Amino acid sequence: MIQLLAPDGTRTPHPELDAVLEDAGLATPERLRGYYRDMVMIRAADLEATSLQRQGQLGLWASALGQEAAQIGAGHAAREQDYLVPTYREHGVAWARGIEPWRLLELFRGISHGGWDPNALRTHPYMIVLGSQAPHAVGYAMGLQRDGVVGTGDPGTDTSVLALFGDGASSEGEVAESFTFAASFQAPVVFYTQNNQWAISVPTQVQSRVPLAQRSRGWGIPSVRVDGNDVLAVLGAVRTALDAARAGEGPVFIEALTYRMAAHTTSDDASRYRPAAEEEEWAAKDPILRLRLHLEALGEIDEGFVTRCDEEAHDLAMQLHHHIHGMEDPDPVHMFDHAYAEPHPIVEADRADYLDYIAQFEDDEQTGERA
Amino acid sequence: MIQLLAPDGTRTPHPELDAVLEDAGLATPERLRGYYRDMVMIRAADLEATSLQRQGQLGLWASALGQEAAQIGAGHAAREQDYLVPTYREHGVAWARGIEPWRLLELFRGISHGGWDPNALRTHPYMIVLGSQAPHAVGYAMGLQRDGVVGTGDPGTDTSVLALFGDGASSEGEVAESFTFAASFQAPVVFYTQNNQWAISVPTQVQSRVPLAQRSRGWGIPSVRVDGNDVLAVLGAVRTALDAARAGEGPVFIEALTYRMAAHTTSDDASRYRPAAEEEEWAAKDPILRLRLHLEALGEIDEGFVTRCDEEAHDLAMQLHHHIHGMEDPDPVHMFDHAYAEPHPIVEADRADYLDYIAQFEDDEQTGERA
Amino acid sequence: MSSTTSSSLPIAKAITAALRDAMHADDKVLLMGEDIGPLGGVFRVTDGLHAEFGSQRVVDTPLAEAGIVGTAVGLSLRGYRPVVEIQFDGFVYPAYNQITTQVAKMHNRTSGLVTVPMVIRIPHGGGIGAVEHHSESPEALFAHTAGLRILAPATAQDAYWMTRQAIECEDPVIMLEPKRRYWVKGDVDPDHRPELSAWQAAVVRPGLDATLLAWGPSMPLALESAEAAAADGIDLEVIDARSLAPVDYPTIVESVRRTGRLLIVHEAPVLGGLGGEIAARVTEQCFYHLEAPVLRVGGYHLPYPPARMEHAYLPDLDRVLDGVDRLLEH
Amino acid sequence: MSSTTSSSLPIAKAITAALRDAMHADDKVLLMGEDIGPLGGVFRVTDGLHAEFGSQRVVDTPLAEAGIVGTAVGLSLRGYRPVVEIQFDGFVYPAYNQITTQVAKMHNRTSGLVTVPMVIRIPHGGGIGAVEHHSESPEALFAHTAGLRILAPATAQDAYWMTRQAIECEDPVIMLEPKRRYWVKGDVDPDHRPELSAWQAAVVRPGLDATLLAWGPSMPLALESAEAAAADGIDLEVIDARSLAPVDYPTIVESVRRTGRLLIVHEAPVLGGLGGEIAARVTEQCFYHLEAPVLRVGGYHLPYPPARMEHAYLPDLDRVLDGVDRLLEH
Ligand SMILES: Cc1ncc(C[n+]2csc(CCOP(=O)(O)OP(=O)(O)O)c2C)c(N)n1
Ligand SMILES: Cc1ncc(C[n+]2csc(CCOP(=O)(O)OP(=O)(O)O)c2C)c(N)n1
Ligand SMILES: [Mg+2]
Ligand SMILES: [Mg+2]
Repeated sequence: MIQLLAPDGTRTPHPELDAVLEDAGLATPERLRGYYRDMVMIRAADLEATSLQRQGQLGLWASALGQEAAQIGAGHAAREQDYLVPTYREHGVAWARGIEPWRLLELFRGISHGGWDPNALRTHPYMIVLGSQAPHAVGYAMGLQRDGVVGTGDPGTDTSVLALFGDGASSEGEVAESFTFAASFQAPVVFYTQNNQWAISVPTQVQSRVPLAQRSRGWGIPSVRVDGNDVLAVLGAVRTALDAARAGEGPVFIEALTYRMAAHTTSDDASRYRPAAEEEEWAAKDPILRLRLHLEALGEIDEGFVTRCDEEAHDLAMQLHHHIHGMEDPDPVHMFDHAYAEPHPIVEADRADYLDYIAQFEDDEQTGERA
Repeated sequence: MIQLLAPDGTRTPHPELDAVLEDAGLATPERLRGYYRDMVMIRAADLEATSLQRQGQLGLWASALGQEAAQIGAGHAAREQDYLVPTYREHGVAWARGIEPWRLLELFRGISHGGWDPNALRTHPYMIVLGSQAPHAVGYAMGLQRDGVVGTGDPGTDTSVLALFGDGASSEGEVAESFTFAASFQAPVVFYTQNNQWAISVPTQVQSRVPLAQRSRGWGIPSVRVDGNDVLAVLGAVRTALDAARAGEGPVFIEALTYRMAAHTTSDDASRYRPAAEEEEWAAKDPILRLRLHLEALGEIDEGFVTRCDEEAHDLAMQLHHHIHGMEDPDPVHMFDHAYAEPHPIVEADRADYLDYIAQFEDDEQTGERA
Repeated sequence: MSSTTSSSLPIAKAITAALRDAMHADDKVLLMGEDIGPLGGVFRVTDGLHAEFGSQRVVDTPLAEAGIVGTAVGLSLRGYRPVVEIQFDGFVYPAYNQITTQVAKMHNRTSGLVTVPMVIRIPHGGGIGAVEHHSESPEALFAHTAGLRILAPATAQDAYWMTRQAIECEDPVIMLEPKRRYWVKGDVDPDHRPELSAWQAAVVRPGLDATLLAWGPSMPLALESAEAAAADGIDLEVIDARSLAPVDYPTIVESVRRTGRLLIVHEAPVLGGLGGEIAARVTEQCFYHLEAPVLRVGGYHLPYPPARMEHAYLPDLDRVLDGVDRLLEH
Repeated sequence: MSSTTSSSLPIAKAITAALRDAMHADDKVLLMGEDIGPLGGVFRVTDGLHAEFGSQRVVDTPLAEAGIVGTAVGLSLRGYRPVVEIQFDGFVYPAYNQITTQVAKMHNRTSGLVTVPMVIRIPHGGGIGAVEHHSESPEALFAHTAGLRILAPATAQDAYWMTRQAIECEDPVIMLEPKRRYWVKGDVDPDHRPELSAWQAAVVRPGLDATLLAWGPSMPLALESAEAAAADGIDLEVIDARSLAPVDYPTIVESVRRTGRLLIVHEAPVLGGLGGEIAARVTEQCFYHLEAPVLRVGGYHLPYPPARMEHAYLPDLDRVLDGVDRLLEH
């Protein structure tokens, strides 16, 4: 397992990844402070979302607590032109892509099935049918090959795709088929699993008795295992892999070992299936604490910065709170808007029926009767 | 690649497999002659089936020409109590299981969707949706575990499953999911691919850029690659794997390298996609010739035996010919018999409608009019 | 229901009891699915069964629906009676090939030599404020395929007994469980097998003016609508279809011949939904008795909408009564 | 059809021509599937296109249907217009999850920000003496899902133009190609876009006594039946549905209001088939014009039978005329 930062913040040199990080300017003290801030921000947003769910403002929330390094690292490893294909728990990745947290909450609140423009933000919508996004990622990468934006040598041109899925989702046949297509066409795609040890109540061992990273070797796709709570290891490994993909060297698979600190979602009760001791063990490997210890050892962080981050995070949480409390429910008539891109007579007829039906109540309100 | 018999019949020692073959009494001269006879018989049946198709007696035929060693070897490697799960081109396997060739032809003639009793013959029906049989094999193996017939140490009790699929089918997600289940539950199942180089017109390289045998390593499932035109290598490898599975050591994957000498089916035209030179190259590796050369080198075969085999094969072909020419079309009313195991009012109503409808013609025949 | 052994149970717990009793009655019955072990399933339907029967009979599987259903086929060939849980309706499609080409066809393919007695349990329907793919009603996507049976219980007693009968059936059965009503209680009498078989429809409220047909999660709405209509002087007969494949046409036809009118209510989109087939068949069999076309109230031709719009998508009291009005206007 | 550029082509070749012309017109169009490259597909529909356009635009894929459809989604997000070939109807189910939860829903999921313009070509229907899974008619299994469109051409001209229009459409389109008629010739005029859009039904034979609705591979049977009925003095109006999702109800309803009778013919099993939905809708819209219930002639509620029984399963002239008789008896 690749680790650049030990849980106590100690920095282990890693010649290959250190060079990558340095070249890319991804590990300057300023950048490190930025990752710290990012992680603090999304953790606060995440906790606020859980509390919004408890207040009835969200139908559900899938917390990414504990996975901040795995997500912020991966998100920042990508270049702007890359296309990212997340699952439904990728709040840190979304943050790194510049997607405001309230956009994520639209889905969990139940006002839309997806909250942002995938093309503008170069980030696929959150996907809920596990594994189904993996072939999309590969297909997109096949498109990049056809567009001639792979292996040109120009870093502003060469483009790749980051396909994310969980340890549980890795068992879906569609993920395996994605490996097949990616390998066959040497598509510029990096598969990235956050092995957070659990698929709801099922431990990763049920999905694989060997390290999950080994899975892609069956297709000759090289793979690495990184400490997913180590933002530098993630950054280095993902950037290396994406660069290789961009250069036309084909797909890579990365397994990031991390931990889902919260329950699966706000509907879940993790105490039914996992021991508190395990949670404590992983709490000691907290990704945010680790980076802070490292920055402290470097002398690159001070109380003022930490406090400022906490304040900003608090502000973000408040902003989120107000934003969500102020969100109006959409007029249901909009459900008819986008089933099809071109006009569709049945949908139009259904919309007309709906409007007629609604109009009855407006009439009733005037006459005071049921239609 | 494991090879015990070179194309010219030379025997290479292989301490491990030789011991397995010897222990099992699978490589006695008598047995070797038996395999030779089997291969000659099924090749004759196969050629006859092609000619029956040309005569309009079969709708289609999928020839297994060239794959005789891969199939006879695998079929005989299994013990009687094992359950075999074929695809649709497993005529040698079926033969080794004691399934008469005309039972196979029922499907290709179009009088039934499957020709034998899977339970009595411990052989799954031929399966056409590629890969779909693989999870059945794993589930059956999970049943064996629950029945307590795995790892008891009693060779008459311990049971395993042989799951067959082609190089093309190996890309189906359901095959990958089967690996996942088999690995997770350490089910007593051996996955066996006849890599006959082609999936219709698509070469194996499109399914995998690395040796296909490597595929299962992604799950930590051990694998071997054998010369599929070498009946001894196949026998030894499959028997070893099945024995390990029976002993409770979990799944194994075997890739047998062989060649589909004929076109994909009688509907296919292989000249559209593959060079004649390739066909010639593989003709030189013919599995039947190879075993004969080996037997000759051993001095364990004489002209008389060869002639007798050819005569028996000719008789079999004739028998097949007569059997098929004598086959009557089933009364279509039987199509209503087995859609459900328990009574079903819609099927009964449909059957009644059909019979009423048919009865009109019988009446018409009497009265001479259209209903 | 007057038995001394009957007790009041939520629908989810009635199914738990049915699974437990079936597992005690036949040691070939086993359960498979995602999170059905220690967690007891996301709806807790298998709660306690892993502790009671162990990992060999309550199997937490890898996360792969085709694998779950496909291995269940293999287990059934080996003499087991697997009861598979699909976590939500919207996640059944990765197993669609196995269900459509294998589960449904194995018995026919082998000319009856092999049976595939298995049950596929699917919590179905909407109205729970969920995210995408958690609120679907896919019955029509299975009812068209010969070889499958589909049951949709609406009460705790039916949930118990239909589950028992599904497990006993030699054919594969899809159980559509009324997700939104899992915690609604009802009397269950596990000691007395009801006379009405799982494959029959039930007239749950006799009436004269029109027939209202529904099933599963829509049944309470159907009954509520009948009460509301009664207040307006309209006497609706309410039928619970119970079995969706096969549908019990004799019971429905008998009712419609009497009332001359039929309204079908289901959550699935009307277009291509099961209501269309029922309407077509009933019209064929009741043509001269019908005073109005068979009408349907159901989902629009849209993907199931986000939670905060679902109230407008799902049939509700007003939409059903509107349908009744339109039916009676004829 | 009188154009000087029109020529007589088999349906398969008309589709080849449409694919070629579409690929010349728009370099974002590409083809994907099993064996569609050097072999030209098992039905030779892509014959010559690999040689003409190369491996980047005519892609022989690995053997995995979900992968094919799923990567096509990704390509379409990148601005391509993939035309996917599924080798036979019975092999579309491994891709069912992608089609139902992804292809159909991506546009809606993203509130219209993303389009998924792709075509899924499926040779469909029976009557070719094939083995299991090669003769199915799965239209109802897709028509229920909002977000999809389905076209079913019956003639070479329609095959050409409907393929062109499917490729141009911003929505995903499933093309059901009449497998059994691939080698039947007809005039194709690739230079003059017909006035009738792909989404409209066509009255292909006017008549007075009853309407006969069919599509795709059943069209020749429908026309033949009308001729035979004419010999018995029965004047049938024949409609080719052409688009199965959406169905062009105005054209059908207009006809049925005139004739008062409708017979629907399709190869899929009647139970749960598309005919049920059409019957229900037409009955709703034509109730007071109908002199008989809408009747359907189609497959029985069975898995498609072995080849030597299929003649008894498939609708044929006698079964259609029997249906017409029953319709007129009312
Ligand atoms: C095809 C499919 N099956 C089942 C589910 C239900 N489900 C949602 S999340 C989940 C567990 C996913 O685990 P993993 O992939 O490890 O991701 P994590 O939740 O740990 O981030 C399950 C079973 C689903 N969304 N899609
Ligand atoms: C799911 C599925 N997709 C497509 C097909 C059509 N098909 C039949 S055989 C075949 C090629 C199979 O190749 P392989 O698995 O290597 O077996 P082989 O024919 O070489 O024995 C294809 C594509 C099918 N039967 N099932
Ligand atoms: Mg996980
Ligand atoms: Mg092959």
